[in-house]
Amino acid sequence: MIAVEGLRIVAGSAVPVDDVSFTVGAGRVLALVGESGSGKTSTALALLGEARPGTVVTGSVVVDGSVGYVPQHPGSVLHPVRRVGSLLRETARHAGVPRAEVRAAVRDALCRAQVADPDELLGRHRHQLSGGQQQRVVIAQALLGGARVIVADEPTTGQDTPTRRRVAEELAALVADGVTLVLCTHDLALVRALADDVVVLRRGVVVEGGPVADVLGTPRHEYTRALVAAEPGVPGVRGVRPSPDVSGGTRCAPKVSGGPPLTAGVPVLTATDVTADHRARGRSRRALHGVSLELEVGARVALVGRSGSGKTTLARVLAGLHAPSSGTVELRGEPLAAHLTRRRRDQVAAVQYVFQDARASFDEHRPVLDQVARTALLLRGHADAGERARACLARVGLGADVVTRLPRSLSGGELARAALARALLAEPEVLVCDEVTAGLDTLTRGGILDLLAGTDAGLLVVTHDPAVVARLAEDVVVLDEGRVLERGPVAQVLADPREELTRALLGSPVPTPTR
Amino acid sequence: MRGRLVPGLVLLAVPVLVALLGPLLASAFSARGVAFGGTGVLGGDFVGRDVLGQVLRGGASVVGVAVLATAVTYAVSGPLALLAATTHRRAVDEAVMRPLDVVVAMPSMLLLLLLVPIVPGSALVVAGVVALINLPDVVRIVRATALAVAAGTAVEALRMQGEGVVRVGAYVLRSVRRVVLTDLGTRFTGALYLVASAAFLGVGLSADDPNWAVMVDANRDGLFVNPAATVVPALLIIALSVGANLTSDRLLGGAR
Amino acid sequence: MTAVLPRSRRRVLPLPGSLGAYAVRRLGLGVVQVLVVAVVVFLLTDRLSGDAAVVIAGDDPDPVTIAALRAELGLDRPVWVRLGEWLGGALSGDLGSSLVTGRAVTAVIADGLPVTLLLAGLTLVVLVPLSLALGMLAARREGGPADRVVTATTIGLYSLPEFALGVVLVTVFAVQLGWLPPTGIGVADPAVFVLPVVVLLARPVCSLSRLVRAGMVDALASDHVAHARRVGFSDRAVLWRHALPGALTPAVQQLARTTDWLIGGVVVVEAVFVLPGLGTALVDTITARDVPVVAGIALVLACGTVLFNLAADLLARLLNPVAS
Amino acid sequence: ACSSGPAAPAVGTPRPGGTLRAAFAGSGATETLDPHTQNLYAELARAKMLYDKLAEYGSDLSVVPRLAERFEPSADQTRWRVPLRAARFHDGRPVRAADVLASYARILGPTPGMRGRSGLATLDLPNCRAIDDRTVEFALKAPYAEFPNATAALGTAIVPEGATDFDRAPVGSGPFRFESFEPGRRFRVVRNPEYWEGAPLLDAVELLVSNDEAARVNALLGRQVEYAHDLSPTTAAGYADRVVVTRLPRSSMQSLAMKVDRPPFDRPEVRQAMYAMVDREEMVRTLLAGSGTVGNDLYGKGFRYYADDIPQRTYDPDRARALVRAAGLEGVRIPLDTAAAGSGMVEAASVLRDQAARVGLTLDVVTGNASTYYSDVRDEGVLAVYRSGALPIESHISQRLLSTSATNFTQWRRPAFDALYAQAQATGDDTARTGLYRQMQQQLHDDGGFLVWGFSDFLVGSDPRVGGIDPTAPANTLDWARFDRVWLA
Ligand SMILES: Nc1ncnc2c1ncn2[C@@H]1O[C@H](COP(=O)(O)OP(=O)(O)OP(=O)(O)O)[C@@H](O)[C@H]1O
Ligand SMILES: Nc1ncnc2c1ncn2[C@@H]1O[C@H](COP(=O)(O)OP(=O)(O)OP(=O)(O)O)[C@@H](O)[C@H]1O
Ligand SMILES: [Mg+2]
Ligand SMILES: [Mg+2]
Ligand code: NI
Repeated sequence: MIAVEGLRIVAGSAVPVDDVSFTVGAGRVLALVGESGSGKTSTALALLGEARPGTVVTGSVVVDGSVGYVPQHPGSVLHPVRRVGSLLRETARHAGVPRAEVRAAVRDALCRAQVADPDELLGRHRHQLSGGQQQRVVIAQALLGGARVIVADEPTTGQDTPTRRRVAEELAALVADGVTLVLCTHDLALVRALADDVVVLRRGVVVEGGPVADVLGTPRHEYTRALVAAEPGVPGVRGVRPSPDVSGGTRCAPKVSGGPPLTAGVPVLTATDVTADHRARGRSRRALHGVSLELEVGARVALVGRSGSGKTTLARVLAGLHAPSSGTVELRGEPLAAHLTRRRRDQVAAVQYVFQDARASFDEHRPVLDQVARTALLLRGHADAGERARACLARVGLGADVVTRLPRSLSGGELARAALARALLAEPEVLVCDEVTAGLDTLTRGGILDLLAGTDAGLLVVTHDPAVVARLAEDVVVLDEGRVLERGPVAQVLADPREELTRALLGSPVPTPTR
Repeated sequence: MRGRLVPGLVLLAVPVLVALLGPLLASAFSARGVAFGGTGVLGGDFVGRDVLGQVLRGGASVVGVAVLATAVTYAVSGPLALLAATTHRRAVDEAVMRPLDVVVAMPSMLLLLLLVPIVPGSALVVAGVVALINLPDVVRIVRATALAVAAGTAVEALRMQGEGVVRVGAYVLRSVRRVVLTDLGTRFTGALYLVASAAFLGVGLSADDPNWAVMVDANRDGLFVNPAATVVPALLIIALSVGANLTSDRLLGGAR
Repeated sequence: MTAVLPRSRRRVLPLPGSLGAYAVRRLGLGVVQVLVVAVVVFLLTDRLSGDAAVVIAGDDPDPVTIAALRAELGLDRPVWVRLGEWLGGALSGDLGSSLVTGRAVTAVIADGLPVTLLLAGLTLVVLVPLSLALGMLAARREGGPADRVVTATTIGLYSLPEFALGVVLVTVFAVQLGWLPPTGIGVADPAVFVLPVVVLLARPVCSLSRLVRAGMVDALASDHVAHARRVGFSDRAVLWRHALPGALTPAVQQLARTTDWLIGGVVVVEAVFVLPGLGTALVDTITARDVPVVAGIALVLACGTVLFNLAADLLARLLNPVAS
Repeated sequence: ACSSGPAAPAVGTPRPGGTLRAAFAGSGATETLDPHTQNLYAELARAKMLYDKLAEYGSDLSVVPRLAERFEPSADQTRWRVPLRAARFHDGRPVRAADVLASYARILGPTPGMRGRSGLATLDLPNCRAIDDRTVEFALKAPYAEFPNATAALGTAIVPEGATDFDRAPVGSGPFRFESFEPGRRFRVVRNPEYWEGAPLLDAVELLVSNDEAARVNALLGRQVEYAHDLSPTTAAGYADRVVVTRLPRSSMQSLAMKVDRPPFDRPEVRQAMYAMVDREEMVRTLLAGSGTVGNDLYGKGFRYYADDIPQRTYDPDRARALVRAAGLEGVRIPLDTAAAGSGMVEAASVLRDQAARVGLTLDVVTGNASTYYSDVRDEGVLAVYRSGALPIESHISQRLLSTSATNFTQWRRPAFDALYAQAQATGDDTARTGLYRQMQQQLHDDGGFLVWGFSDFLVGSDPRVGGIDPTAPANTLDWARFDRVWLA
């Protein structure tokens, strides 16, 4: 059982969490919801008895029993040197699993965390896992740990729809076993499916709380109503907050002047027959098998696929971060060097990539604004780079008070948006976004999608979120085990998916209620 | 935090002040007496010179050689290591590392014994050889430590922004600063050590030169007749290196 | 017509980038390294002032005698001729013989090697656990009393060169207390090695433990260690199994240099404690300008260094999977 | 000067038995047992145990016949008849005239590195002959009144005819028999009961090698050895209460070698300035810590023929300063070569530089390479720190001061001086010869290139149980390192 009373977190002059109180009974599920930066992660950390550096926590937090934690950014908590298997086995042994059963227990936990090929993954290092795989390994670790209380921060962000559903089922099974669960999420469908109670946070303050059915069913507070209304699948309703202005003001990515005329139907970026390999344990594994892709001027293409299907790999090949084993990438008919450092500056600017792990993509020692502004200066030579950066960051919803801080004091969603702004400032012709909206609440996500829709850049959006596909993309490419499974206009694919997998991936985003 | 800085700083300040101001005062202490005898406060050294005078004169060269050698080592090897760690061209990495492998395989004592006598008695040559000896070690340590950072997402993001070698290098360096600074501290100590060892092996600075490290060697025969002649310079050297290392530790500790 | 290799043939070599391939490549390189070292040493020793003939003549440097000696020893021939001859011999396993005594270089090496190996081996056996322990002790509480004591002691010991430390230890433990033999003169007592090993340790323990500490402090502040704590692993487990593996890279690089420090230390320690090993032989033969012996010893030392470096590099790759 | 300190030997009367362990400095792996190529004190001590020479130097460097019964010159000093003592080699063969001639032939033969060659060079070998098994007759190329000196010189040991294996199975006629040898480490010999001068007292002697002086002392203190050769005055002072220190007087000459054929030392007044500038008392006090005496710019104080009636030079800074000024040497930098080729050489340079500075002379100390130092300064440079072990005055002159000398460190080449030397060697009469040596020394004292500021003692440390160490014999002489006379109480 968990009891939080008057929790207040002070960070200098800011108060990320103010007077938060709630209780969670044993074996019950509490969901913390709220927009990006509302204080979910801060509260979750307080439950673990931790504080971000530079913050002071007051109030009382009582938690019965050991706490398992699934952090929002799973990449950094996995050991950089030890293999996944060794880590999980140690966790199992620590949880008291008898020696002889450790292997089986680890396998079982990975299966429950929806890892398809546990044996393959056990021998990998953390950097050899895809984003979703890292997350599932961390979940498996939490499952193995045998804690009676689990705090899960966005446990399903990086997962494809079927996986997300099954992870939710596993969590439900845990709760059925009497585990207490605190869930920080922006995924209201997950909340409905899993949670007993919900606490709605806004700017660190509880705006509303109570049983799920009451709060989400008949939201009393305007903010909650907006959150619910912005939920995908419920078209027509926008957030109460004015969504970022797409038409006027400083545009992050104005038309590239002086370039060739931008006419639709002209391919900007072409990838031909790209194969790519990863090395693990001295052996080579093929991640992409001859993928071809053509992106036209201003086109908006969604790239979907199961976790681990090679989406990030493809995106990185296009961006010049991973050298393909064969195949070519061309920009307006001109071949691009396999590696970024050998591309010309204008080519780098033309093809920009937003990293899947936003936190890892920032230099932890410099303020976010300074880092973001460098793009405008270096790639576009704007003398007023600072101003432009400020404006662009404001358009993704990040105020000056936030962006002048160091990355570690920004929330996950805030950093994701800053990373997007950083890429937009390059005024790219092609923008490759790797799960930029994965960590965002419904409200913020709406704004960001509008912003993306308004740019002139060709977009290749890697996503697990059918709503994003529906809302943003014109075409969709489905990747499976490194091969293109299906492609076509969104409407057509959505209406009549040829493959079972496509149906599963782009099907109902809402997990079937399990309890 | 402030208070914790004090012991290190005091340890550091004593030898540094003696080294800097000593030469100005030294002329007052140049009487010559019997070997390891004499009338000075600290007695005489192995040729009967006033130990106090020698101590006052002998700091500048020790500190100078050690600082110079360490500075040269890092000025050359830091950029090389960062280049090797951050480059995406294997050829560049190899071009940096393989020649160094030859120096690495060369026993450093042998380098000292063979290279220093080329210009006997020159502090600059000693500093140069000490730097050369340390060079491959530093490159290897910094490169190895930096590799993990250089392969990270943050560096990719910097490249994606069009950042060049300098900024990428600066970021990587900053991420590995603790290891680098720690290594720098021990290299500095190591430079002191090598100067003294060279004296012991009969190469490098002449036993006659005022230099704390050399004094330790030259006067050790008189350890029982006039302990001050060996112990005082040895203590100053210890204070210098312990002080430097404690201070750098503390500064790093405060920075996080 | 193009012949197609049978499938199996293509797989004979380990994949580029695999540990095995790396080791093979490095070994090949090692042979080159060792030869280059031998050549450089040969040339450098040769260009030191004077030559074996002058040294043999000593304080009676009669030019006629010296000239005769030179002719007899073949020193009147150009250096590259002698180098070529020596290299040719070395490649076929014959390291030549001493200019001064005519003894086979291999015999000189065989005389000195056991003592040196024993010293180095004993030191290594103590070194690694000791520096790990000290480094971790210091890192547990950065800036705490243990940290400061460990730092001050290791640095202090390292600031004292081996000969000074040796003098102090001998005076206290051998001459005053009489617990241990002061020198290795004419004795075969294993106790002779105690003090030399202690002296030899001072330097590497300092650099190693400091680097272990630096790596550990960073690792202990990292997310994955924080997470290991959350999982509830014991302090020991967190320290040894979670913080340490990621913290070792710089220390392993430094460990790779141990052979080198040991050679340096051994030269001095052997002199102070009168242990007739390779270090002493090296100094003596350099003094005597006995070029073939110096080059031969350098060859042996370089082999040791190269092998040890290789081992450390392999370990480093295991510890740094991202980079490999 | 003999033993000092409270640890006086309590050794009683000579007593046979026991093994003496002695620590010497050596040269490690490059050491050899060949008695004809030796250089180091350790090697000399080893040779002395295994071999005999025809003669040795006494404590005043006069010749003491050994295997030779006596030396009988012809009137013109060109033929020397030498009857041999009845002695046997360790393998039982007698020492014969043929062995002597074979040994000298080997020394004068083509093998390089023979130490005795320069002394024996006057031998007219083809005309030397064995009169009978026990008598040799030497023929010389020129008159050489001091020929016996050559038979006592370094590297003139008598080995059996045909001997080749010196390192593994050396056979001599000396007081000890070979047992084992590891270069740079250990050398062991056992008593030769049939030694012609009577069997040694000790059962065995082990000679151990350590180049580090501190280690030798420590070994002595730690009872790892009973005899430690060549200690520094400082150590001797520091441990006076725990070990017995024997001072072997005047074992080495401490000097400066000025090259008289080149500026600035080609001008006699500059040499005069140098003579006056050096404060010899201070040098002896600070550098030798009292273990030595001042010199009078002449070699061989206390040795036979030494001209001790020439007045002692004194310290006169004013005169020196005036001379320096007059010579216009103020502000001129003169390089002073030195190297750690012998103990105290670097230190001497340091003190001399300071003393020179007091009279306005600037000496730049250049520390060179120890192992090649003497060859480096033989013909190069102008001023060098120079140190020499004990030799007869005649040898010093013939090797270093004649126009024909191969190692003329001062470039002193004076026909008049050469003539005096030749005359002395042709003179059979001792008094007349003494007079000639007096004249030569007067010339050297007046404006020679050697500035001999002192003579240092050699210090030997020993365990209080060791008896029989002769305190009057300079290093290199007969009674130095004479282990056949030593006993363990
Ligand atoms: N050290 C700090 N100084 C100032 N503000 C801070 C600091 N640390 C965190 N914050 C702010 O506190 C707020 C709450 O952060 P938190 O990570 O809890 O948000 P979150 O609800 O988890 O958001 P997300 O959904 O984006 O992950 C953010 O706006 C963040 O910028
Ligand atoms: N460095 C690497 N070494 C070995 N295997 C790797 C490496 N990086 C990725 N992989 C593997 O390659 C496959 C494709 O990975 P990729 O990151 O492209 O997946 P993804 O489609 O982006 O997945 P997610 O949706 O989980 O991010 C995965 O199976 C992954 O485990
Ligand atoms: Mg969060
Ligand atoms: Mg991915
Ligand atoms: Ni790359």
